[in-house]
Amino acid sequence: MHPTGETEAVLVQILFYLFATLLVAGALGVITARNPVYSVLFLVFSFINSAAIWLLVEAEFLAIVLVLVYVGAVMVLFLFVVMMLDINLAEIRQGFTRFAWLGWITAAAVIVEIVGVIWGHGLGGVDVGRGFVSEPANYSNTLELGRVLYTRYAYPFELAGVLLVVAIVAAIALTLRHRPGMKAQDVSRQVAVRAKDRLRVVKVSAEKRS
Amino acid sequence: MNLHSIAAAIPEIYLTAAICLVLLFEAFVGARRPGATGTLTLLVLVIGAALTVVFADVTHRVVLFDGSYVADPLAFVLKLASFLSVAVALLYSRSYLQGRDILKGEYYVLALSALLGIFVLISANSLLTVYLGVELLALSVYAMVAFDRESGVAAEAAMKYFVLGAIASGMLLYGMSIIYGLTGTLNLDGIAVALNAPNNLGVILGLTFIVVAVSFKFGAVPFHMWLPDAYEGAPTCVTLFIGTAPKIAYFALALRLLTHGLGGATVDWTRMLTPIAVLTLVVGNLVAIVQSNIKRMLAYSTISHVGFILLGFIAGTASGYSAALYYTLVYVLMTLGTFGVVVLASRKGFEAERLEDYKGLYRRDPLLALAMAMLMFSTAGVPPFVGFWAKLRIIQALWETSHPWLVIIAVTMSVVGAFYYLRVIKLMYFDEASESAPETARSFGVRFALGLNAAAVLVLGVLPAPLLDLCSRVIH
Amino acid sequence: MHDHLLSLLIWLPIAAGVVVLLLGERNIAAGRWLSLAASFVALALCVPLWRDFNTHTAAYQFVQKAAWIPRFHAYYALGVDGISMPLVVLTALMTVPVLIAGWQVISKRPAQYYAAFLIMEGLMIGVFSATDALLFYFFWEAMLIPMFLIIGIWGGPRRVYATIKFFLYTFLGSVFMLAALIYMYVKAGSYSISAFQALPLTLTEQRWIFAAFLLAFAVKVPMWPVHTWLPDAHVEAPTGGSVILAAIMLKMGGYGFLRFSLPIVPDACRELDLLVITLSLIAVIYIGFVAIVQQDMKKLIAYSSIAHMGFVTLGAFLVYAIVKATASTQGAGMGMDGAMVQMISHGLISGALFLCVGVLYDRMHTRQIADYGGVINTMPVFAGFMVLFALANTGLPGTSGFVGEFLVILASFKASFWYAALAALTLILGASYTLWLVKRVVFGPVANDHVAKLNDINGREFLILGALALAVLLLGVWPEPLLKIMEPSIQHLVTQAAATKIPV
Amino acid sequence: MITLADLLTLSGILFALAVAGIFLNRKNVILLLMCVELLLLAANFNFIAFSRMLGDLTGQVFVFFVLTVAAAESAIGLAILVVLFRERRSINVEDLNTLKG
Amino acid sequence: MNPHLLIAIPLAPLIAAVIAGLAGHRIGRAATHTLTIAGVAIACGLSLYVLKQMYWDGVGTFNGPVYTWLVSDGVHIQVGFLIDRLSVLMMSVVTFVSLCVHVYTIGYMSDDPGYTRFFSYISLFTFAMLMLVMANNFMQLFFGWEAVGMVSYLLIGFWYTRPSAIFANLKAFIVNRVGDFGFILGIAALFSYTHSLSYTTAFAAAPHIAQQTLPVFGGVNALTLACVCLFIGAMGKSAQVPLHVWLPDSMEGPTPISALIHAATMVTAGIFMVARMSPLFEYSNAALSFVLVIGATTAFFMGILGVVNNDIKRVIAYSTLSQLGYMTAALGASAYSAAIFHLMTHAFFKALLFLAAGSVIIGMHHEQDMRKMGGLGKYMPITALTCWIGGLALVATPFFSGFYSKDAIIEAVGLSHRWGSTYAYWCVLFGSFITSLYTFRLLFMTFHGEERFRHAAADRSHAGHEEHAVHVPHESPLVVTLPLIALAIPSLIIGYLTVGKVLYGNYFGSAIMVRPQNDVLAHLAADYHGPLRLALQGFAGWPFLFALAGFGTAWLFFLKRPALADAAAVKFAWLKRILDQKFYFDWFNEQVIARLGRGIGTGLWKAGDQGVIDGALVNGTAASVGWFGGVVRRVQSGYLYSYAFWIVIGLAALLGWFLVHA
Repeated sequence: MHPTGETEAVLVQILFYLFATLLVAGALGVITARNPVYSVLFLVFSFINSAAIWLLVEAEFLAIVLVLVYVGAVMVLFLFVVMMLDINLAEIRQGFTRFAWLGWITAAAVIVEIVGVIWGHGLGGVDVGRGFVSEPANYSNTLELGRVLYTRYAYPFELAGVLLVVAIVAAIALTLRHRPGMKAQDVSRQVAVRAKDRLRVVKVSAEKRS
Repeated sequence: MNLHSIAAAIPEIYLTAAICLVLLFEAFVGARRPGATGTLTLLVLVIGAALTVVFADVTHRVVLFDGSYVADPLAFVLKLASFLSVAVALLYSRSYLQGRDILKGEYYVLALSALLGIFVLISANSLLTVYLGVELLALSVYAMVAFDRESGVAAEAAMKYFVLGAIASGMLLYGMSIIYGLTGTLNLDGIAVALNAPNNLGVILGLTFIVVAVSFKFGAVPFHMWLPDAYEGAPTCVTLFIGTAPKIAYFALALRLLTHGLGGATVDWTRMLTPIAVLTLVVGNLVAIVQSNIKRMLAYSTISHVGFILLGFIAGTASGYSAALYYTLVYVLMTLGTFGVVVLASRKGFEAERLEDYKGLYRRDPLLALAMAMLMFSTAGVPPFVGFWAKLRIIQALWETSHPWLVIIAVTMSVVGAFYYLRVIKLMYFDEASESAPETARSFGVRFALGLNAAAVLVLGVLPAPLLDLCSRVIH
Repeated sequence: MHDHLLSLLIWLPIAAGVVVLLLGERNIAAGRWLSLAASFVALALCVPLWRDFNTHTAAYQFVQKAAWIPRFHAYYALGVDGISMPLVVLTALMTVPVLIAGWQVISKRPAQYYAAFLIMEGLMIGVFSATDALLFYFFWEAMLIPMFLIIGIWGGPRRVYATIKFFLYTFLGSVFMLAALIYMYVKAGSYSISAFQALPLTLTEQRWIFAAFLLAFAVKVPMWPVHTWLPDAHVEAPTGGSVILAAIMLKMGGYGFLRFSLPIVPDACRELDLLVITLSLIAVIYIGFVAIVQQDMKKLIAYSSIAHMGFVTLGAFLVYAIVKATASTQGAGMGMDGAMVQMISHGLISGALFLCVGVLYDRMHTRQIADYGGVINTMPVFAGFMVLFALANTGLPGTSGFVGEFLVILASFKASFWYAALAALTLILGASYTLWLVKRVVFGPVANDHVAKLNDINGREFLILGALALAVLLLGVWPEPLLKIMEPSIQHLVTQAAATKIPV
Repeated sequence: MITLADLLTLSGILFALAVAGIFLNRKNVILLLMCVELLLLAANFNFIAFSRMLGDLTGQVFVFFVLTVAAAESAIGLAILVVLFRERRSINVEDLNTLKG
Repeated sequence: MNPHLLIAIPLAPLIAAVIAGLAGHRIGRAATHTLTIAGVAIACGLSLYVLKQMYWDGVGTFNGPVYTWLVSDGVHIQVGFLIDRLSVLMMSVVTFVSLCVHVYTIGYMSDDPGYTRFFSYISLFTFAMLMLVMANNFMQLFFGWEAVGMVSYLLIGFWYTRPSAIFANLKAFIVNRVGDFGFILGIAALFSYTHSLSYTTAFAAAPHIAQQTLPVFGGVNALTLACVCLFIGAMGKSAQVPLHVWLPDSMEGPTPISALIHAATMVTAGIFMVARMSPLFEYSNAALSFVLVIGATTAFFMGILGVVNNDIKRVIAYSTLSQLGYMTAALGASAYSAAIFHLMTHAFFKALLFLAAGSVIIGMHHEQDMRKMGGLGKYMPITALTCWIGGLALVATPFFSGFYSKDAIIEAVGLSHRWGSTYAYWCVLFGSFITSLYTFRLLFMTFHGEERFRHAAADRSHAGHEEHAVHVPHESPLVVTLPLIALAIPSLIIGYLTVGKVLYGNYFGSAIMVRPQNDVLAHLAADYHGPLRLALQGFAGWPFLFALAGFGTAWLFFLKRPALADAAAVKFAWLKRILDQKFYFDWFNEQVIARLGRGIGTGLWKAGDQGVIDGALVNGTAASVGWFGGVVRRVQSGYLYSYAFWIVIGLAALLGWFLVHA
């Protein structure tokens, strides 16, 4: 998508505001929904809108990854857990206490502070009003990322690998349970078994004669 | 890129390999021989330390992996200290794990991955590696806190730690993104060059998020609230773990990120840290007084020590940073001992967690009590123990940079702090033992290690010059 | 030998203490004798110290200097002058009776008891002989630990409250001093006390440092109103603890004033001398009155200690008032001499009095005055000692208690009639509380069956009380040998205190 | 035309909403985990915005890693949640208060 | 003069005292008293030898150091002796009386378990008194001053099981300390101007000091202040009003002590001191007026109390007070020689009276109440006779020793023109009536009239002690009567023999300094024509007439018609109550001063130390720290959202603050 003229620029802008509004609405939905399942779905919605915005600013690879990884995997995991945990929905009521207004004020204050710096002071001297310059037509975001990921960022990449291993190990260590009496096949034990484990040679002493 | 060129990164590479090795060992041997993995891990750590000494003892700054990794004398010292600290922590933990049927290989894998996270932080030279290090360490530690699956409080502690930690990560990221936007680079050297504008609003915006995240990791008030809960809820051996080596990593985090990368904004972040440090000192000490659980008390004590470490950073000079480094190392040494005692004093079915459980410990186990008394005096900052020099160095750094009020607050709070350390000694030495308290752990090796630990606190206190010297040397 | 004499004095008792500790409670017999031997050796080491001391110079003697923390210019630097040497000797001297006094009495963890006192002896000598401020502080604080344990383990019923109060009080005082010392190090680039003394400081700086020092030393002395730890600590401490506390530890406050406050921040002292003098006089009078009504023997003696230490601080700070009143430093040295002699003398007398109370306590297990009466009937020899020390405590001429008070009163009159008049009230108050105590405890008919069953002191007790009595009398009859040692250092101190250090 | 300020503002709002979601929610722990995801999303927006504006790919690389980490984090978070639920039979935030003081 | 010989004088009793004290119970009683008596005898002999040397051989004044006590700030404080005619006279008196008392003690204390201790004490006292007298500097003077007080303390409380005795000794010490408070201030005042403690320097500087003004009480003359302060010391030691209260109570001590310390020697230390300091006092008329008024007041009012008391020793004690008042008044009138002369004569006759009283007490089996005596003269003739001699000397009967000294004092006070001298004159004059009254009352009630001890015995037997028959008093043994006789002789004749020399013959020379305008004795000396004529004149003098009146009154009330005394007591009940209460001095001290002291102490302790400092400040701080910790602790509520909230609050606050302030 190459905004070549004013119209396209305006169109992009309209689309951006649309997705942005939907994104904020989705985020609000996440934190206000009474049912956790709704929350997850609102979150999915937010992610999709985000992906759309990322597409608008030409971060295509990440937009796709966001949808694939998040919506496809992580959110499913969330849903799975929500369902699995068999939560009594009657109990899960969205409760804002009487100090909620304080929370909203604080959140608003943070927004005002951040936005104030951005709009009021141009982030301390950055030209924040500048639009994005489009990449040339033959530019491949994915290719460029691929180029650096395994060269310049080999070290972080390896670390990310370890991180995932840790996540796996941790998740298994925390949740895997050997229920006593559960009948299941343990392949590693079958493979690792040795004759001496199974066969016991009993040496019977000869009967003594008195 | 040959072996020679990446020799400085041998510790990390080795550790990654070791994680795989331990994981495999656990899968094939561990199930049959509980404890073997632990022994292997200790061996791994010893070999790792040896390799570090051989390869990573660089005399000058070495930057690798396209600028995202740095090895310097400071990193060498910190890594060696981390090795040592993790090894000692695991040594102390063993009987504890055994007694609670959680002596599983995964524990050691997680410990090693946490150590790797620590190393990554120590050697981080880019915002990206900083972030990955933080996460690697944090994720491992979350899992360790929840490791005792039979314990509800542990799960609660892990949950709280996790959620709050994630918020902090988010803030760290947010701050990093703004710094990145302002400088156009993730490399800390690059940032240091590009960012040299104090009082820039954009920098302050990003910086605040980063300062909050760093403060959170340290456990500084008001971002400390995860810490007491995590310390109390976690199995004691995990508390021992998270109370020690990670502090080295967080020190490195602050040093690399704030003093190096954001060195141009030193004026800003020192001013931000000042109220945080003061609050930390005050709240940590005051709340520790009213605790009845020793782990929680020590958690608040940790918070108060964090206040001191932050004071070193507030000084904003090399002397201050080296003071903070010294304080951190000393703190780790002392905490290893104190939580070591807590671990050893516990038995299955008798978690020596309440302060009353230490009544008359002297009668039951003089060695343990003596070690604890020495450690408590040291933690309180009384000579001839090493904790005294740590406080002295901080105060010195504050004077060098003319912070009289901080000095006054610091010394006043160290007096308040002395009270609850003394209370532990009082319980052990002056009170009579309760009938129900069982025997303490009597494993010779562990006790020997604990003895060494306590002795180190004394020896380094009487002859503080080498360590002080080292800490000053590795920080320019 | 002389280069290492002070080191020996410090480390020999500590080493012996550690050995006793290692020998453990099972080998307590050996431990006891070893402790005693060590304390006697330390005392014997004081002989060359005294004999070979050059009484014509104010410089440090028996100096030893070794690198300690080269990066921070802190040295293991030892040395004594006329101010510290007598205190070193006093320390070595008072440890011996303390150890003997605990001989059969301490049955709970005796090895640790002996070890604690030996270690403390070494640390205390370290305090007096350190010429490096950091080393001084190192010993100064480290000493709290054994004392904390002594009171806490072997103390009376409220020992925990007392010992924690003691520790925190003194700790609070000293940390501010530490802050001040470090500040001066940052300015001077050295921890040497001499360097501090030579360091120019503005008046504002001096005021702050003065305040820090005041807090540290005032707590230790102790001065009103930071004295309330002392009665509690004394009452609860075992006899030996009380003796060391009164005889040596209080002196560290006085020593600190002489070694640190006056020469390092003379201008602040000049400005704020009235504060110290007022507090000293309050100590003499207020505490004197409070002592009168005490019901507990140890508390009474503890309060009396505070009152007597008031003379030390008074004498030390008279110099400015004297200069103001007479435009000359003549007489200032006498005040400081008086302060020093008072410290030594109070060390002997209060130590002896606490030993006396200990003798009674060992037999009756009560310190309440009301539980006694007519002790002289059953313990005539003891009563003789008790009356002697009590009279010495009232500052009777011929005993050491007189010398210091006399000199201080003489000097204080030069400063102001009122100082002298208020200080001299101690003659009345001191006699009142001390002799009323004697009247109620020692004299009178046998008060009860317990008193009737008392046995007079044994040879061990006779030995220590006799030795102290001898010292008290000797010092009272002929204090010149002591004064001779101090004189050059005191004169030097007067010069330092009267000078100004404000940079022009 | 989308400006840098637009994106940054959006991320700021997201950030604040995520944080607010964490401390306004009083009932459900899962919701906290979701808010954390929102939080990371906000940061990612910043990275992408700056990356694009600076013409520097590094920011996008960072986002790539953040996504990886976020996935791992979710896994561990959910694992802890499962442990918690097994022990407490509840994931109510209000019930997570045995540790305090 | 040989300094070694001088050193031996105080040292001999000291060594004896130390040996007796430390080893007395081992070497035995006989050895102890032999030793101590030998020690005092050596001191006495040597003193007399020195007296002879100085008086007859014309050896000059000795003033030299023995050893340097200390050197502080360039000030050499030395122990040293100043031996002149004043000190040698005192030394002789002290050692002689002491010797008598030593001997007397053998008998008096023969059945006391503290026999050796007692000898040790009195020898020690002799040493201390000699140090005081022989001192050539203020430090040593103060040493002796306090040391005699200390021995006095020990001796009053000698019978330590008696509550009254240990009360009395505490009281004595503390009241003396009040005096010493002034004394040491006086010393310090002098020191601050001379920077020396030696007498010579101080005396030389007196005219100079008299020019100085001290900025206290709105500016006072420095010398006046110093002298008044010194005299306050003397008031304590010599029991002048209002610091006299300890002396009557000190009679709780054994009688030899009353004689030695509380009559003859220690209590006169104040008199001696002022006389010794005459070069100072002479330059301050104000101080001398103060001395004069105090002395005269004591002389008259304390004598009155002797009239109503029934304890034989206390009557003598009040008499001592009164006589000390006379001496003090003499000092105040600049008649130092008269004071010292009276001191000497008084030492003999008062010691005699005390020892005689002691003899009576022995004879009465330790009964001291005169109402239970009477008619003892025929059982104890030697005692009665010697006691009469002492009594007559006391009332200044012409030819007796007391006459020469006391008459001179009254005359001198009369001649003085100092402020307060008129009042003083009337006091001392009426004092002679009072003296006579109580003296003869004592003599009559004790030795004459009805034998009341028989009633007392009867009362006892009624109370169930049938086995106690009437104790018929008996004469005391030789060791008791011998000293009586030995003292009676000087009481009788010493005045006659020495008045010419000591009082009017410029015996003291430079030892006592009187400025010409103050020299009242010079006027008297002009009229002096030998002792005989003086005595004869005395019969016509007012003092004698007053004394005669006193005799008559005593005869009437206490011998002839004792009922009259009782009637008077009823009629003047208010007066009697005041007198019984001893002018309420004791009441005031015990009920007001002591109570106030304890009240202040309790108040400061409970309210100040325990309430404010410990309670509010120390424990209050600790408690508030703990309280604050408890409050802060509650912020850690355990709820995740609150934790998160705090993080965000922290973030928002930091951001807000630094964005605004950047």
